[in-house]
Amino acid sequence: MMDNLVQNRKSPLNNIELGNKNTIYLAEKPFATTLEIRVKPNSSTAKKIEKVLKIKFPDKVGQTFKSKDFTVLTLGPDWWMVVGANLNHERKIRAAIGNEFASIVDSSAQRTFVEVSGKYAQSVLEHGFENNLDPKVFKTGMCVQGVLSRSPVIIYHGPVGVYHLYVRASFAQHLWNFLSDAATEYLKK
Amino acid sequence: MTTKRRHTAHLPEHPDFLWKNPSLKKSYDVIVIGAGGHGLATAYYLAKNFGITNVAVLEKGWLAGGNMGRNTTIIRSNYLWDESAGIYEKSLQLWEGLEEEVGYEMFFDQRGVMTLAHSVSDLRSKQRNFYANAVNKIDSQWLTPEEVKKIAPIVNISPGVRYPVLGATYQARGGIAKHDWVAWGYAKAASDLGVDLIQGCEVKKIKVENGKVIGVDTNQGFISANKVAMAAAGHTSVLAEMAGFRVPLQSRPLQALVSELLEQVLDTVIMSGAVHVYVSQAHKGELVMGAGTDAYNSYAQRGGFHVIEHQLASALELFPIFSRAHLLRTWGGIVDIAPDASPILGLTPVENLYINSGWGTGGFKATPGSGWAFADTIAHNRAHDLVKPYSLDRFVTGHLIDEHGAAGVAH
Amino acid sequence: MSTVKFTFDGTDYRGNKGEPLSAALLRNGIKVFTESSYLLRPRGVVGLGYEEPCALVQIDSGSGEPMVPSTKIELVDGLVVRSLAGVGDLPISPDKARYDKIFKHVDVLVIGAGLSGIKAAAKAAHKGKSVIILDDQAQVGGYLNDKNEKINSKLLKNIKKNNVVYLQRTTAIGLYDQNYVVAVERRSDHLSSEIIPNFARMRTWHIRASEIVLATGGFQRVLVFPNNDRPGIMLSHAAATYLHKYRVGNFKSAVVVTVDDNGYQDAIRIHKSGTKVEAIVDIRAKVSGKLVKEASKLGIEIILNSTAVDTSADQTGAVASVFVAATKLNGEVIGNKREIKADLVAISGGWTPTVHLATYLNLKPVWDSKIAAFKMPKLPQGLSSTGIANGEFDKVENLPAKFFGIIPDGEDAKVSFIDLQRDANVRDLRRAVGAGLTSVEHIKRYTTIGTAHDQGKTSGTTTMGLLAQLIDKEPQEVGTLTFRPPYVGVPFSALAGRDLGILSDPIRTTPIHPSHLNANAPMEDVGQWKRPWYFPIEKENMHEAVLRECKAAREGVAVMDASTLGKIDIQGPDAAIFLDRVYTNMFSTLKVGSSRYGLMCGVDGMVFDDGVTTRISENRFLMTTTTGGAARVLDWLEEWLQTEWPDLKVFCTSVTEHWSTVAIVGPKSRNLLAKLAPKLDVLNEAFPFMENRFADVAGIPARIARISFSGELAYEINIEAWYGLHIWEEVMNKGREFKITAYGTETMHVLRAEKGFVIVGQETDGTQTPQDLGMDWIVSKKKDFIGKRSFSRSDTAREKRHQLVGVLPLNIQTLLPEGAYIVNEGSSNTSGKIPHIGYVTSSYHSDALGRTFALAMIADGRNKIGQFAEVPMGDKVAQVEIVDSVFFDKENTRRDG
Amino acid sequence: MLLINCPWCGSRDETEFHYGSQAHIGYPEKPDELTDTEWAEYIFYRENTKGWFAERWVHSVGCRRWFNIWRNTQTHEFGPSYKPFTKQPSRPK
Repeated sequence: MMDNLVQNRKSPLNNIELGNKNTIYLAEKPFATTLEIRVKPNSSTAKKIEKVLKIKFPDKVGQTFKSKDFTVLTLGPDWWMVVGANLNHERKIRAAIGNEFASIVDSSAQRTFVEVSGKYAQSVLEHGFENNLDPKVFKTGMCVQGVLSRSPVIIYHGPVGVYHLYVRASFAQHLWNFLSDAATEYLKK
Repeated sequence: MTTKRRHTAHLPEHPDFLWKNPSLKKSYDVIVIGAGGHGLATAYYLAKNFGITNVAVLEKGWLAGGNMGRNTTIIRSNYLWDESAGIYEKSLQLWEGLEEEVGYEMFFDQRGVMTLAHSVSDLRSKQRNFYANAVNKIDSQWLTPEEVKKIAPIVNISPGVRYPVLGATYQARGGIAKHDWVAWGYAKAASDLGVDLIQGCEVKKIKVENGKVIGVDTNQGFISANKVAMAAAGHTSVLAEMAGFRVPLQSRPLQALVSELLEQVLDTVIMSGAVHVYVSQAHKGELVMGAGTDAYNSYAQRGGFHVIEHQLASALELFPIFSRAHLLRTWGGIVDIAPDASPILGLTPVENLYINSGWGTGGFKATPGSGWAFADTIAHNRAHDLVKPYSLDRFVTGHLIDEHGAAGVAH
Repeated sequence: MSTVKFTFDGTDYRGNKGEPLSAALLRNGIKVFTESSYLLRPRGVVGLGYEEPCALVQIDSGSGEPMVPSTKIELVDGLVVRSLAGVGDLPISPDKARYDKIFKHVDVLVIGAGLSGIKAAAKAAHKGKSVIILDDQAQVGGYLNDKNEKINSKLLKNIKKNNVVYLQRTTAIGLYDQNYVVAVERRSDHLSSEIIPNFARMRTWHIRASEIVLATGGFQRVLVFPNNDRPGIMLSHAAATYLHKYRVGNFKSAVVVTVDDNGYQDAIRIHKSGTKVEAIVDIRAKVSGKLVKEASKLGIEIILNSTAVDTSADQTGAVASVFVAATKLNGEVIGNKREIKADLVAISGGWTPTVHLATYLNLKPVWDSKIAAFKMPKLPQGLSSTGIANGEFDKVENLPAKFFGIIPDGEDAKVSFIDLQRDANVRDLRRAVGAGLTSVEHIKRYTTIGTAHDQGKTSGTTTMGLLAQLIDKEPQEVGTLTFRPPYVGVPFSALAGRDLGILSDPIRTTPIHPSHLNANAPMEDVGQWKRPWYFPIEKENMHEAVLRECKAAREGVAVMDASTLGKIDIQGPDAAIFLDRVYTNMFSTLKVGSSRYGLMCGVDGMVFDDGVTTRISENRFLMTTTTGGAARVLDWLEEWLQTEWPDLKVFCTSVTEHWSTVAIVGPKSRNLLAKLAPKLDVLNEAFPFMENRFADVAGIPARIARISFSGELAYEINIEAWYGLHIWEEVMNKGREFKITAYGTETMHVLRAEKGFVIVGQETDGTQTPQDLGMDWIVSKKKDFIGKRSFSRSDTAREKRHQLVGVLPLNIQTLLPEGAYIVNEGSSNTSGKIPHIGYVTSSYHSDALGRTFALAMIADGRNKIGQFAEVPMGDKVAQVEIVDSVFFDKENTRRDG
Repeated sequence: MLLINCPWCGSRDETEFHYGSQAHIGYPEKPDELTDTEWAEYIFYRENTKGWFAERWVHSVGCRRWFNIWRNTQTHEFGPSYKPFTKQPSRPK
């Protein structure tokens, strides 16, 4: 049964890849399952959810939490994206919190995930992203939500110089066109 | 070997004498606040049509230094709603005889105004506009993309662009004029008829006694007046507050830009609401361009550069030939916008205090019509028929005149 | 210095790689460069940078560029240029060069890499701050570099540290609020005269800095006197640099006319280059100090209390001699003229600090009599200035004189130029003052001074000075012209960057798009989405395709990609109460597993969106919105929750792109669904209208909803977007036996219009209430909701408002144009305005009705059903009947199949 | 390009926000008890202050939260930003 689901799914960019790590590397890494969770911060309901997933909801927008299974991105004061969580995690959470006030949404297909890494990753992003990407300010383990070439994106600064871009599926092709074009000068270096 | 170099049209000169700078009298029959295009036109028509010459036009800065000093100078009357078509068509008819009547060169040039449509829904709303003009007997043609190309060869009508041109409305009687020359024409004529133009005179308070206006406090002292007319565009809310009432206006930055002098490549006016750019090429050869307002309230007379960058990207998609032109100068004005993007005109809750405001991004084209109808309204102390639909109380009854489409604000 | 070849006005010349084009032209003896735009007077090179008012060229090689100052072009092999007289050309060929943008944040941005700029950058770098220092020259040093003087290497070492970015050939064009600077870097014009592929020719930098240091130097001013525009009359700093640094030669004898000590320094440099300096003519009465001694030691005659009062020309129009005379500081010529032969007249009219960037924030420059110029205004926190820009001129023994030239009358006034590019002269200035103009803004517009390509860089302060004298006021009372960005002309292409063509705006597509492309369905733009418009087979046009698609939907089974609808997942104990407040009808009464159509109004009571909302569980709803309204509705819900009803326990999350929606429509859709979801009981009783069932469709978990926008039996299959294409292909495969037909937005519009269903954005334009649309049934009487209060306003409750009705042309083939206006019978041909009673919103051919039909908004329309009217259509007039707005399946019998 | 301080995300360019004009306009308790004039005041009338102005923005591409902030509409200087339903800081000088 499972292979029917895996076999018939298609991602917005069909696992496209470009470049190399010592200049600029772009690649879609699709099919990350994701739960978007909205809950009153530090409430008892929030603590129950943290227990179920063995995670911590960071309280400042832009902070993240990483465990073996999940990466938790803080998008808003009561809004987190738990990458790696899937439907049965949702079922466990609902079992734990019952009718308590929270919103659990499987939004796995809402966005796809493009990795931007390599020596010139920051420069390529800076051609279309207006926020500060200076590693002294946008440190590893931080995330920022904004617009990159008119496309809404969430950028997660994973290991040093490796950026994970979560972009809404319908904007993915445009983002790819922009990034691959922005990489023109750097691929030659 | 000297090449045959391209030279620009040399504009004729302004007259030797423009206007008197009289000192302020203690009282006047009518005080007009704001020496922009509308204020000056109002004073001129008060004197010319009604013989009311004991008038002062008070300007806190320099004459025609507000929006009249910097705008994209587009003139047309092919608006959607009957009420708008009424006042803008009256204005266009006045434009057609203005230079002669006022005796001043204004470079009024009916080179046509084209409004492009870029999607099926955009096409539908422009077609409705076209048919509304037909029943209102406003001259307006429908153009196919090929006809657009014939009139303006530099337009890119290729179907492969992001938002292709699918058609356009075209008003042949529309066009442009030189804003400074229009203002100085009105100012000179009004001054010659006995109107006092007072610059550097800022109104601090509008004095009202038992519901009736009696005069204004200024930085040059109190001046009494039987009637006071507000024509201060972006500063209307500030004046209304002085007189103790409120107006549903928001003042927003509106930017315009020009290029350097270039060979003539465009001899009509082209507007595109969906792609956010309007453009014409002035007589000497500079490209004159504008788009929508910046997004927030402001009296700073400047806007954000991202508005300019987006507008120029849209312009290059529509007009690839502009790619080498240089951005030479950008301005920001203060435009007063009502919730339905239509003006607020006529009487106010204060007796003998009149309001002419809310023209937003479309004030220049309305200058003669607004001045003419406002003068009539002031003279008779009742709203002229063209002014009546734009009363303040339309916001209470709900009878709005929604011209958001025309203002190019993405609906 | 390697020599390169370039072409000027069709003739080939040689020059040194990297030197300014103007220097190479002077060395090649080109003194008369062009003629002025209006008066056709011969003109030559005047300056050394962006201040150049006359020597402008059209670059024909590479990308091509109009109106470029020849002083700012670095010579490169193969350069091809033409002299201009003030008007540029626009090449038609597309520009193949690449332009891009970049966004940066730094602690300190230093604008100007002269000595003072380098010092500021070094200080910041030393403190470990992140620094960008930019300059429009190719190397550091600014004026020192022009004088062949070096900056000490210790300072330079500091700006080589890795926390410093040094941008050459980069000009800051705008300073905006909160320390935001836009600068344009020219990256390839100096490397090659050809376009370098895949390399940004220009890059537009957007820099946000905590601190900005304006080290922007200044411009030297011209002096005004009769015939001050002849070729060979130059700014003295430029002349000295051309002769001494670039060794252009070609000038035998020079006269320096000055108001300050800089004149002496430049005279000495000119002398050292081998050109004889006949005299230094200084307006000041008393001068002393090292420079003066050195100049006279070199045998240069120094003539005080004097200035230039006229010049003569040789047969080419270039300057041949200068007439000097004793002159008072107020411009009154008191001595008699003395002619001095000279083919170079170098003017040192005083220096003006470059204050433009600061004034873009509406800060007014301040007159400083010590330097006889307007200098930097008082700057807000985070902004500072240094060097000449801040009025810190080099240590001078003698202060510069407040003197801008003489102000002749009559014929002489006509040849005493203030703005060389606009041919604006003293006569124009006198006329403007005589015309009653006192404001400098009026003077500028009357005379056109300062409106040319150089934007008054050399003429601005001079105009102020002369005007102040004419209306005897002090310069600070006259004030300055308003400077506006950009500081220098910037090509549109550099500001458009790569936001062109495929990248001009995102093209949003659904997961099923690849299949639509294979079917080569023409697309329609709906906001940023591309949606299949119709699915032509062979040579069908839209009309033929739509009739076929409609027939399939009414008689067989048809399928549409509905994935673009907005989808909002609404969860929380107060979700139901919340929906009751935003929709006009009740949602708290909706059963779990059921769906209901809802209408949303603004506070003004006007309809602004609609869609079906499904109750997934007690505290969870899935709302759909129009494609165009998706973002707007989510923002609307969030605004009310956050700013009005914070205690309502409701959270909203967009899931628009998590779900794909495949709608199968038509009498055979139930049979097809049975094939697709064998385990699902599809009978009407088991799966009634507006209900939802969960089942596997083609092996994929799906939520199936019985929602119909066509009036037919229909099922909307919602699957995770990863499976959208797979399900579409399965539906097409399994549907083949039922002759399944794909349909697009046009058919969807026809099917819903036949049922009288409105489309928000087509029937509505933001000025229609639910009642206008004949939807009183959806307006709850029991509860308050957003907009309800507005229904009772006098105009909103007015009788004769426009109402939704049907319109049938008497000729069943006539297709009324959408947007056409409707008038009373017989009134189409009145000469004046024709009173209209309404307009057509939707108009189509209907396969089901076998004729054309239309929906319209007509004043008091519902009371006019059965009456006749006319629709003027250009030259023809269509007679029409006003009918009910539902044309087909009036009793709603078809939806259960 | 204004730099706006979102109480949750910090300073961001104006292009990340949507404008909400005058702050502290509450939805009337009982709309049906208002006269048409009072109702028009709520729908259409907002202050259009020249000078320090308490206005609303929403960080639409960031945390998507509404907040209030003081801004001088003449100089574009910003005062403090503050979350909805919290004490309004006094008007800056």
